[in-house]
Amino acid sequence: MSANYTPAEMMTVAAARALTNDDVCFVGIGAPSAACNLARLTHAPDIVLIYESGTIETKPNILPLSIGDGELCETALVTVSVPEMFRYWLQGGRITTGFLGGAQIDKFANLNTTVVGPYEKPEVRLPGGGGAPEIATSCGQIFITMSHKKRAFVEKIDFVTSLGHGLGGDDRAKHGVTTKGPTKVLTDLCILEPDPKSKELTVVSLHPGVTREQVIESTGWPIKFSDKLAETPAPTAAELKVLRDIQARTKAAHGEAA
Amino acid sequence: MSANYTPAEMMTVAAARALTNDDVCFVGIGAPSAACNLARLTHAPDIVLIYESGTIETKPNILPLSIGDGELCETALVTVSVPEMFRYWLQGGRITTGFLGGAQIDKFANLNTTVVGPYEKPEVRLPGGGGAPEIATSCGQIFITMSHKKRAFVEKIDFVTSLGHGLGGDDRAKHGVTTKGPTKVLTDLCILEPDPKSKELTVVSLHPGVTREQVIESTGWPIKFSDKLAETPAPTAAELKVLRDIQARTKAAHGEAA
Amino acid sequence: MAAILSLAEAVEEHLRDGDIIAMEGFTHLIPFAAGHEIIRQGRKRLTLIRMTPDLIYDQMIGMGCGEKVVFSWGGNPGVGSLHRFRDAHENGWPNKISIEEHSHAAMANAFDAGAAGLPFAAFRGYRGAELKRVNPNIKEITCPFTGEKLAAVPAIKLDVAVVHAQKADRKGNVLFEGIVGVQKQAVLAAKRSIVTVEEVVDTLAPHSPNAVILPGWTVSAVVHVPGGAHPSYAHGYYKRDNAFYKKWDAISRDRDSFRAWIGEHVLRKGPDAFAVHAKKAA
Amino acid sequence: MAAILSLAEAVEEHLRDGDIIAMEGFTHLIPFAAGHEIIRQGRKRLTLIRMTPDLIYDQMIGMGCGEKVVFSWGGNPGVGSLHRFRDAHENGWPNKISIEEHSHAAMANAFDAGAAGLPFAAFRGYRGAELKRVNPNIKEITCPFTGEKLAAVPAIKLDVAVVHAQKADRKGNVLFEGIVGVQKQAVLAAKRSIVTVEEVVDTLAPHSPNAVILPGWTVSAVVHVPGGAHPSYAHGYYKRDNAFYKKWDAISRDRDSFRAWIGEHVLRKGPDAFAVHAKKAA
Repeated sequence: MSANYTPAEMMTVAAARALTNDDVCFVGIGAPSAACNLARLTHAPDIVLIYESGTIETKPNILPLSIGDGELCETALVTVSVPEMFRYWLQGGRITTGFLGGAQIDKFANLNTTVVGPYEKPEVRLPGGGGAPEIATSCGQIFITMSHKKRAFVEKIDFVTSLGHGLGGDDRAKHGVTTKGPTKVLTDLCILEPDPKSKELTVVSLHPGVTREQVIESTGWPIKFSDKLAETPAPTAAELKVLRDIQARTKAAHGEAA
Repeated sequence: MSANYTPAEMMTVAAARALTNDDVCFVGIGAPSAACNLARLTHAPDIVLIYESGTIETKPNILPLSIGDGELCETALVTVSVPEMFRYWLQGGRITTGFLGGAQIDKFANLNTTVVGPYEKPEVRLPGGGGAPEIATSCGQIFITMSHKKRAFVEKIDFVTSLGHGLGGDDRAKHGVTTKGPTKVLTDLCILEPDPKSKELTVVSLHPGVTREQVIESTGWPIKFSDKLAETPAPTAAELKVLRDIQARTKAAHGEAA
Repeated sequence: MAAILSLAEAVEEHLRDGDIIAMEGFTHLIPFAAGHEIIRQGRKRLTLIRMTPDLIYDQMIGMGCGEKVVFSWGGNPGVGSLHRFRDAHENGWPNKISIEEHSHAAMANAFDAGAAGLPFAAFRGYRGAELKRVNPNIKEITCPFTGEKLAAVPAIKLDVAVVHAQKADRKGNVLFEGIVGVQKQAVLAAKRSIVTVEEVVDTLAPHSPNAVILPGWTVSAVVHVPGGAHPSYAHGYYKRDNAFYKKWDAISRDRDSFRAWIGEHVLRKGPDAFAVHAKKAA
Repeated sequence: MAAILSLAEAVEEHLRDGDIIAMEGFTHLIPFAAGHEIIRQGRKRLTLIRMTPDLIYDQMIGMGCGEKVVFSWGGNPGVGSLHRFRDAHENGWPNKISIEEHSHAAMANAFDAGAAGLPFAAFRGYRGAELKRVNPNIKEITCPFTGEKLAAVPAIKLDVAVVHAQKADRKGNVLFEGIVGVQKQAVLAAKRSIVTVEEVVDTLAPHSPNAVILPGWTVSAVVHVPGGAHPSYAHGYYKRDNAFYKKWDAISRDRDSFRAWIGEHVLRKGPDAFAVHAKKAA
């Protein structure tokens, strides 16, 4: 079918819907930023957005290209130093939901943003963990947004940048971590959630027009589907308008200094 | 002789003279505060005064009654949180000279501001250490100002609130402390300095009109005098005027809210 | 989001007998009005944490609210002793209180560690100091890189933090200015928090992007109590009542005169009694 | 008191081959003009510490200034890779560089510990993270009170900190505003420091009593370089040049186009070239 929206838009909308008005979010750049601000501009006006640059309760009118864009500070309630952000706010346990993504994810939602190939002699050197290792363990829960591709959804990731459910089951807790970890993975094809016991990622909802075969084809391990597999409601016109408006404002703004 | 100044004024003036224009001082309430501001208003205009309440480069026009008087913040370059003050500024090793005093001092300039009598069942419960334990070890050097009385200058103090030269000699260094510790004790009778080797406090200068006998009589241990015992120059008219002016302003101000 | 309550409601709802509390403010912004309300509501067996117990804890201890005091400097600044604190500690009147004594550096680090969600704080402290001998909560930790030995104290973890600030907006966002002490750390180290303020305003703006602000969602209750920090002071509002600090020495020296003062100025009064001290500075 | 110098003088006097340096600024206030001066003066074998190496270190590494990079996120924000950083690390061009990789939390804590004069920082981090396996500077420490195991990293101790700020007064007191990152910590963790500023003013006032200010006596040199943070930005002065960050991807992908760009915009230019970017925001 030919939808009036892109798979990336569907992913962003699905992530936005998963957020509530009571959430305090640690937001990353890209899809998470779009999703969090879409939520803020639609059903969750009081959601608290925090960026690792130190900006607390920021309400950007355009999406930041970098984690420290001026827009984030200018629209924040307050801006604290980066040590305070990581010590008092993230480690302090004040964040309900953190967003992560990566170049590789495995069936237990462990993420790799460090290297493809061996660490000492990488095939591809990625930017690295940034805030991810502690976001992954300090936030109440983690949402992961990624484009659903076989080379990203792999049986074994080359480097564990940030802990998901480890080896599955209660392995996460064995690392001394008491937070929930990844509770949702939102892709451009579907929504996955960890199985309550095994913690293996399971497809719980397919986006409109997406087939099981597509998901199987795009996943590097034998992917499981929920018995009560749902279809993700398509983005509403209102959701698309708000998302496209902020993206248009962003495009215009980021060109300006050229 | 009947001087035109009090012994307390002589002590404050002597302490002020010991400070230089390059000093960064951690200032306590009372005589230290008077001495530091007298220095600032006379020969050391650029001296940096820091109070543990977090006020940096403060230039009070009246002497604070408390360590956190508004005057200190209003006249400071900047005011930081108390954790930052103790972590970045005191522990960070940025203070050249710290001031201390106490209810009891021994011949190695260890101080007691905690209890007279046993800690568990005190005869007199004193306020306690406050900043002293870390001021004593973190500042480049320590100046001590105290009224010279036999019950204060004792053979053995009841409680070591803050480390001076410990048991003498190189005992201070044995505690893992690399700073100089007490280099001057300024009293209302004389100026004492630790012997270079034994670190025992030795009278190096008698205030005008003060006799050795008075000092011996006012000290709870057999006090030693330097071979080159000097006489402290009397306060100048200029020094007394500046000191009395700030004290008069202080008196007026502290009555005001009555 | 913080609820905007009356002082009586805030203390009733958030502060219970036996709680571990800190009522902070380093000389500046000491929440006296809240202390009086706690006395009126007769809270008991509190663990009272403050770097400088000051008159606020002297009053609460004298009225039997406390069971333990954790502190680093226990005097009446520039005046002398805290007589009620000493009477309770030395003579058990009106009840015996235990003490846990630290240095300022230790407590400042312990508040910082509490706000940071850490179990302890490490710092270069207590070297050659005898408090190590009498306080079992002072331990040693070794740097895994240099081998240097540092002092360690437990992080301060609170049931309730009570502080006073200049302003809050209607969402309960709170602005502190001037000598900010450890108030922000205390609130962030607490399960619940009560913030009394001089003013409730529509917006905290304009302010520096780096101002000392606590978001409303980190605060349990905001209470409008103009003058609520008297006899301490509120930068930009009113000065410290140094004369009262001096007067307190005589009032508190004697049990009867203390009780009489509390009866007249606390038990038979309410938070409104503080309003007289709230005159905005020019 | 800080000396007010030219950029060439400041770098000549304070920054030497083989120094351990941090040029900080978290997206905001990145001291690019100082980086260009270091390239012009041909400094070598530097240990380059930055949470996000960003274009500033990509340029310096590509010109052979670096020997080691300590970092936590090594990309071109919102764009992609740092090609010069990768070329040096993966192919040894123009010289081999070693890396020490951390998380943001680890580096933020290490800067904080450096400013506090501590030998290490303890934090709840790296749990289940593989960097522990490849970075020997990540160790474990046990809380002496709870037994909880925490991560420990060495404090960051610098020969030189280089940062950019909005304003300094003639005594060299420096004001930072907006996203302040770890700049204050970097300067306080360094033996020497160079601060480039948008403006040198008679007084920093009026400002909040709690503004982010470094006293002149904590700074070695202040240099007036309007626009000196471009293509990053200066809050209140000019915006981030996002378009240049995108253009850098193509410029830096190829060794020759990189060299050509450096020749034209760095080697044959001076600090004044940045002035064009300094237009005060309305």
